[in-house]
Amino acid sequence: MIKKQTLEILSHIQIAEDTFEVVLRSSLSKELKPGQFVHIALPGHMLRRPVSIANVNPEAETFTMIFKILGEGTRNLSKYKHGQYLDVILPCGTHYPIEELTISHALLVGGGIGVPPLYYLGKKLKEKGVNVTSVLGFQSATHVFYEEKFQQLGDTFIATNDGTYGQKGFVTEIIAELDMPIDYYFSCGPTPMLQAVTNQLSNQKGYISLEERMGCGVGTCYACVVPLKADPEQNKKICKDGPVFLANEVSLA
Amino acid sequence: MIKKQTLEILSHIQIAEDTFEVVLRSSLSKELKPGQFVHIALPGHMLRRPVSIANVNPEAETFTMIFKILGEGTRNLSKYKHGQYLDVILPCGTHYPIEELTISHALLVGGGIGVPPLYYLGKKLKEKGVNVTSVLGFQSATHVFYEEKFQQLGDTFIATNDGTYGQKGFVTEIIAELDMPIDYYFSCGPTPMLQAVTNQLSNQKGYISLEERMGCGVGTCYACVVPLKADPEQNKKICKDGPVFLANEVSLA
Amino acid sequence: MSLTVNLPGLSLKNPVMPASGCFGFGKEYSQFFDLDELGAIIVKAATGAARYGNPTPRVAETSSGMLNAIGLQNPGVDKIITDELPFLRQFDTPIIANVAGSTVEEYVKVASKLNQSNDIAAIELNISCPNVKEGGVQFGTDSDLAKEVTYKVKEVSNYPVYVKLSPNVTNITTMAKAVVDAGADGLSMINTLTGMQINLKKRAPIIANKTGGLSGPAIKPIAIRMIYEVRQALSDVPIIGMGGIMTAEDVVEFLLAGANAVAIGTANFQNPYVCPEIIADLPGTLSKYGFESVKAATGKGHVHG
Amino acid sequence: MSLTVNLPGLSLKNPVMPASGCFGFGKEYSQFFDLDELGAIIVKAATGAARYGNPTPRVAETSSGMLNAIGLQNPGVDKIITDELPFLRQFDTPIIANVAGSTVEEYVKVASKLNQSNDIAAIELNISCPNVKEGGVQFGTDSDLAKEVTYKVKEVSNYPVYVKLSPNVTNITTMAKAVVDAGADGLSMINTLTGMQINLKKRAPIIANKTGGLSGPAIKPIAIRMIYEVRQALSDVPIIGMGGIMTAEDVVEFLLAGANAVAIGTANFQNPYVCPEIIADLPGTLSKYGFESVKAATGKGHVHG
Ligand SMILES: Cc1cc2nc3c(=O)[nH]c(=O)nc-3n(C[C@H](O)[C@H](O)[C@H](O)COP(=O)(O)OP(=O)(O)OC[C@H]3O[C@@H](n4cnc5c(N)ncnc54)[C@H](O)[C@@H]3O)c2cc1C
Ligand SMILES: Cc1cc2nc3c(=O)[nH]c(=O)nc-3n(C[C@H](O)[C@H](O)[C@H](O)COP(=O)(O)OP(=O)(O)OC[C@H]3O[C@@H](n4cnc5c(N)ncnc54)[C@H](O)[C@@H]3O)c2cc1C
Ligand SMILES: Cc1cc2nc3c(=O)[nH]c(=O)nc-3n(C[C@H](O)[C@H](O)[C@H](O)COP(=O)(O)O)c2cc1C
Ligand SMILES: Cc1cc2nc3c(=O)[nH]c(=O)nc-3n(C[C@H](O)[C@H](O)[C@H](O)COP(=O)(O)O)c2cc1C
Ligand code: FES
Ligand code: FES
Repeated sequence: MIKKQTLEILSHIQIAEDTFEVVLRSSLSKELKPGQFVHIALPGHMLRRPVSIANVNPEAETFTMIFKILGEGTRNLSKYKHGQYLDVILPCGTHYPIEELTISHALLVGGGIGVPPLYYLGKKLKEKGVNVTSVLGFQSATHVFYEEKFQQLGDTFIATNDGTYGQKGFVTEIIAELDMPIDYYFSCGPTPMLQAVTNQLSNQKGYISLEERMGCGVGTCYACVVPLKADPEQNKKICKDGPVFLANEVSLA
Repeated sequence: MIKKQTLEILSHIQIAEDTFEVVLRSSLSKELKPGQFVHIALPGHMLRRPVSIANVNPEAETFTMIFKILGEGTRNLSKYKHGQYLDVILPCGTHYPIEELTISHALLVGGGIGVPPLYYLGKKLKEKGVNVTSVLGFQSATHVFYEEKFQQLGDTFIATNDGTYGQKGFVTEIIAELDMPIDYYFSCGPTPMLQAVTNQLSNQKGYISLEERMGCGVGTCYACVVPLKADPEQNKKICKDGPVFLANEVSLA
Repeated sequence: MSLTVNLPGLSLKNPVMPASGCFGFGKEYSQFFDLDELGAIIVKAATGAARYGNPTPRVAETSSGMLNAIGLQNPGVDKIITDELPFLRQFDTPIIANVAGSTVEEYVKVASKLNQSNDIAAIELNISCPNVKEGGVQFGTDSDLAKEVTYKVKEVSNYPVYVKLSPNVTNITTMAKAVVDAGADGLSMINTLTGMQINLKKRAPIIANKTGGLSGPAIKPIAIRMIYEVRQALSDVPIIGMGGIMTAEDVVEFLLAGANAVAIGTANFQNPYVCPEIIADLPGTLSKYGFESVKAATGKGHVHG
Repeated sequence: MSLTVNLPGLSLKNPVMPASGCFGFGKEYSQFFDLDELGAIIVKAATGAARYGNPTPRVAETSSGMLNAIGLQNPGVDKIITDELPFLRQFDTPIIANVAGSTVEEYVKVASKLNQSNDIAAIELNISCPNVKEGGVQFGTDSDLAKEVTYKVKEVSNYPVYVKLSPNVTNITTMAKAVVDAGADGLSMINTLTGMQINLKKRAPIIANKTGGLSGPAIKPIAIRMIYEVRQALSDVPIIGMGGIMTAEDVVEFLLAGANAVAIGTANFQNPYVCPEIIADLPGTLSKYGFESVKAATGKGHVHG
């Protein structure tokens, strides 16, 4: 059940350059699924900001999100402190349908602020007994976060654009070198990365998670559509039919 | 010298219903004169808010202002706490020219948020050896403030609209009962009160202080004009030529 | 305290309705609250055939507002009648269908089809959608075209027709008079103002369509001015007012300017509960300002001379 | 990093100037900073005789904006020439005189008198002031009148004439073309949008004049759109852009839309140092977005197709 709640910030810490991890308490936490997002109102801003769910602690009724400062809204969000409250609509959108899939080995491919939702996904996959390999791309060393946490889920490879950490270059170069069978891949990140990854892995089954500027975030305004590959005259709403799509379902052109 | 400064709030306390007293530290404090105002920027508001100077402590380099919640801007201002900062233009406008006047007995007539500037004026008059009588009007008992402080300056009479404190009715009724010679009166308050007082005391010399919606607050935009009594086709700027005017100089119609 | 309003075709329990395009066909927001609470619902625009809309990005945020260029995406009037409107039958709330098109013929076709539906109470004739290349806004900025399309739609419609005016005109009163002359039962105003925002990094307009419609509190002073002017010129025409409403105080301001009822658009995106919250606040707000009913406030902000 | 801009009559050290009506004749803000820092100064409107303006209240605050109806208060062109402009001689900053009037004759009279002054560098022809009852805005919304007044003022003026356009029109490009056809050396855009705010307690418009001009960040998307449209239609006309500028990033957005220089109005009221602060930020902001000069950014936000 989707709701608007006023949520207490239990922790708000910087974990990398311009990157913050926020823990919020919500009675809906246990309903949150990997791939879903929350839609956050900020004072002085007309529109809400969508941010993915990066982790959930169902017992504590809390969830985690991780965001990077991009513009005024996320800068505003970075100034909050624990003990303050946020106005949040949740849960929004579809999730990675891992309950329905038979997987023995999953590849997670994340870029920048596309990394956070994959952590919660990886955790859920590991709980199911799936082998998880993660390939994560960041701008540079100072932007890397959650490496150890991903390592606890399985093999983890890092690429940075400038080579200041891990392998220099793109996630696709690391994927090209991986030598293992995977059943499914799950990818989230900037559109150019998703294009490269879906092209590279076009023979694999996979799910991707998309971003688009949103109005309502709940499916009424048609702001956030993505054309279908099969018929580019048709489209789906990222906020309601997504953000998770089958890799070959939508057109990233 | 007029400046824009970022001033620390040293104290911010509620002193009556919807009424707050704020002490700010400014290097310009010692230049502030009774009747002048400061012009305060508030986040989320396009225009600044003018507030009178209610007291000055030149040694401590601080000054005091007192304001009442009227709309969104003053509500916003009421939520500040000590230790926070305000963006203030100061000093603005003219002052009561008491250096130039020979006075033995002064009458102060204030109404509501017109009371604060009269306190600093009264203090300065008393320093000069002037006898001060104050007549202050408030909505009701819960709105009364600074009575004791005025009493330290001289005889002080309070009227409330609803009679819950002091004399029921208007300041003019108290003034009518006063039986003493005065040289000058000084009045600040809502326009209807100023009209009544200037009519009642039309044979006395006096100064009044006016309010008007302002744009710039420094004299460039012509938002805050008041017509002259002598020639209503001519006007003066309240923010720069005022807020203090000779009682018979401007038209309050 | 009476909140009821009676307008042609519309017996409203209160004057508050979501604006077209900002509430879809009601399904999503029905997860948040009971749509019975609403005065009415203005649903998303219907065109003759399905429309897939403009490329993305379709929205951008501005100071106290937003730009949108959705491009009239909708499944087409037939599917709206068969697949969308029936869901709304369960609510005791009148439905206003928003009609759009690129040609007079398309407007007439959509209106005739809706005329067969029993699920609506009135038509809002959207002659002012600025986000479609072929036609759309010309109808809203040329008084002869506006007159013509209003007249032709009235001919095929038994439902009352509220014509939705564009604010992108030199003289709003001329437009209002033109459509009222042509038989409009009421006016709906205002639609969005055409605006643009440029992405400094990409050196291009943010909205793929380049321009978009500006809505939200930024435009409220323009909406209030236009409603006031039209109310001065046409003392009796029913007006559904909109443009930047966020609070019950805003609603009262629209009533004082001359609106009989109001619609709420952009605010729904910020707060899905905004309509029921405003409806709950309205009686207290009206009495705070000395009004005993919604009707008593309408037009009371006018001063003469 | 070069901030210089050369426009007819104006050799600007940087593209930033205070907008007419928001900086008086410079005296007050010269207490805050050295006016030498400014690219130019557009002074308050001059009319033939002194004007006392509208009754108060003359301003109101809106979401991300303000309304004003000053009513062209000014001491008249003669006194402006003798009493106000000489103060500005001490600064190495070109002065643009803003010319207003109720009749073509008044415009021509004011412009002829200013033509005798050596203290100005250009004229801004204000055909768009919405706050005076008798005339003023009609010139800005009727392309024939706009053409006529531009032509007649050009006839008596040796100084370049920048015509200041009103945004309260259906088609801004038509107006721009009309005045350029009539000889305008440049355009200044946009003036304020006509708006209104109603005082709920008093049940009347807050502004005594009822309507006022809306300025500030609320209108920026409309300004950007109009400048973009005019730049598309007239690739060479000099444009001084304005409407809601608060930051150096806003300035770059105006440049990308097609402005050659910019003016800053309402923001001065919030921050008297806004012009010098923006000028100081501009080189860093331009290079952040990959531009080596102001000129390099002008018009670069246009995408074709
Ligand atoms: C489903 C979804 C999940 C997301 N998850 C995360 C996450 O976990 N962590 C994270 O850091 N970021 C995430 N993002 C991106 C995040 O929403 C944007 O970075 C943020 O909205 C930018 O806001 P701003 O005010 O800082 O930027 P501005 O550019 O000032 O924002 C202006 C407007 O554009 C919108 N906008 C700008 N960039 C984006 C974008 N990339 N995606 C969507 N809207 C945008 C803003 O929401 C706002 O409406 C997600 C986006 C989507 C759609
Ligand atoms: C010279 C001067 C000195 C003042 N001194 C004091 C003081 O010492 N204490 C105090 O409580 N108040 C004082 N005021 C009044 C104070 O400025 C207003 O109460 C305040 O601006 C209201 O802002 P708001 O946002 O709460 O109200 P809103 O009504 O929401 O404000 C909307 C707009 O109208 C303006 N406005 C509304 N009422 C007034 C008013 N009465 N005067 C001027 N502008 C107004 C606001 O500044 C703002 O621009 C003074 C006003 C002036 C002109
Ligand atoms: C995303 C969005 C989509 C809209 N779609 C339509 C539409 O389909 N038909 C229509 O007549 N108006 C449409 N509008 C305009 C609104 O109905 C309304 O007139 C306008 O937004 C002003 O109100 P507001 O400021 O409360 O949003 C749309 C507005 C927005 C923001
Ligand atoms: C208080 C005020 C007075 C103005 N007076 C004039 C004027 O005399 N002549 C003129 O051409 N424009 C005048 N304007 C319009 C501004 O010059 C400018 O075009 C408009 O405000 C948009 O810019 P902004 O949003 O930066 O304020 C005035 C604006 C304001 C706010
Ligand atoms: S953001 Fe409104 S439909 Fe997706
Ligand atoms: S407020 Fe601008 S002149 Fe007084």
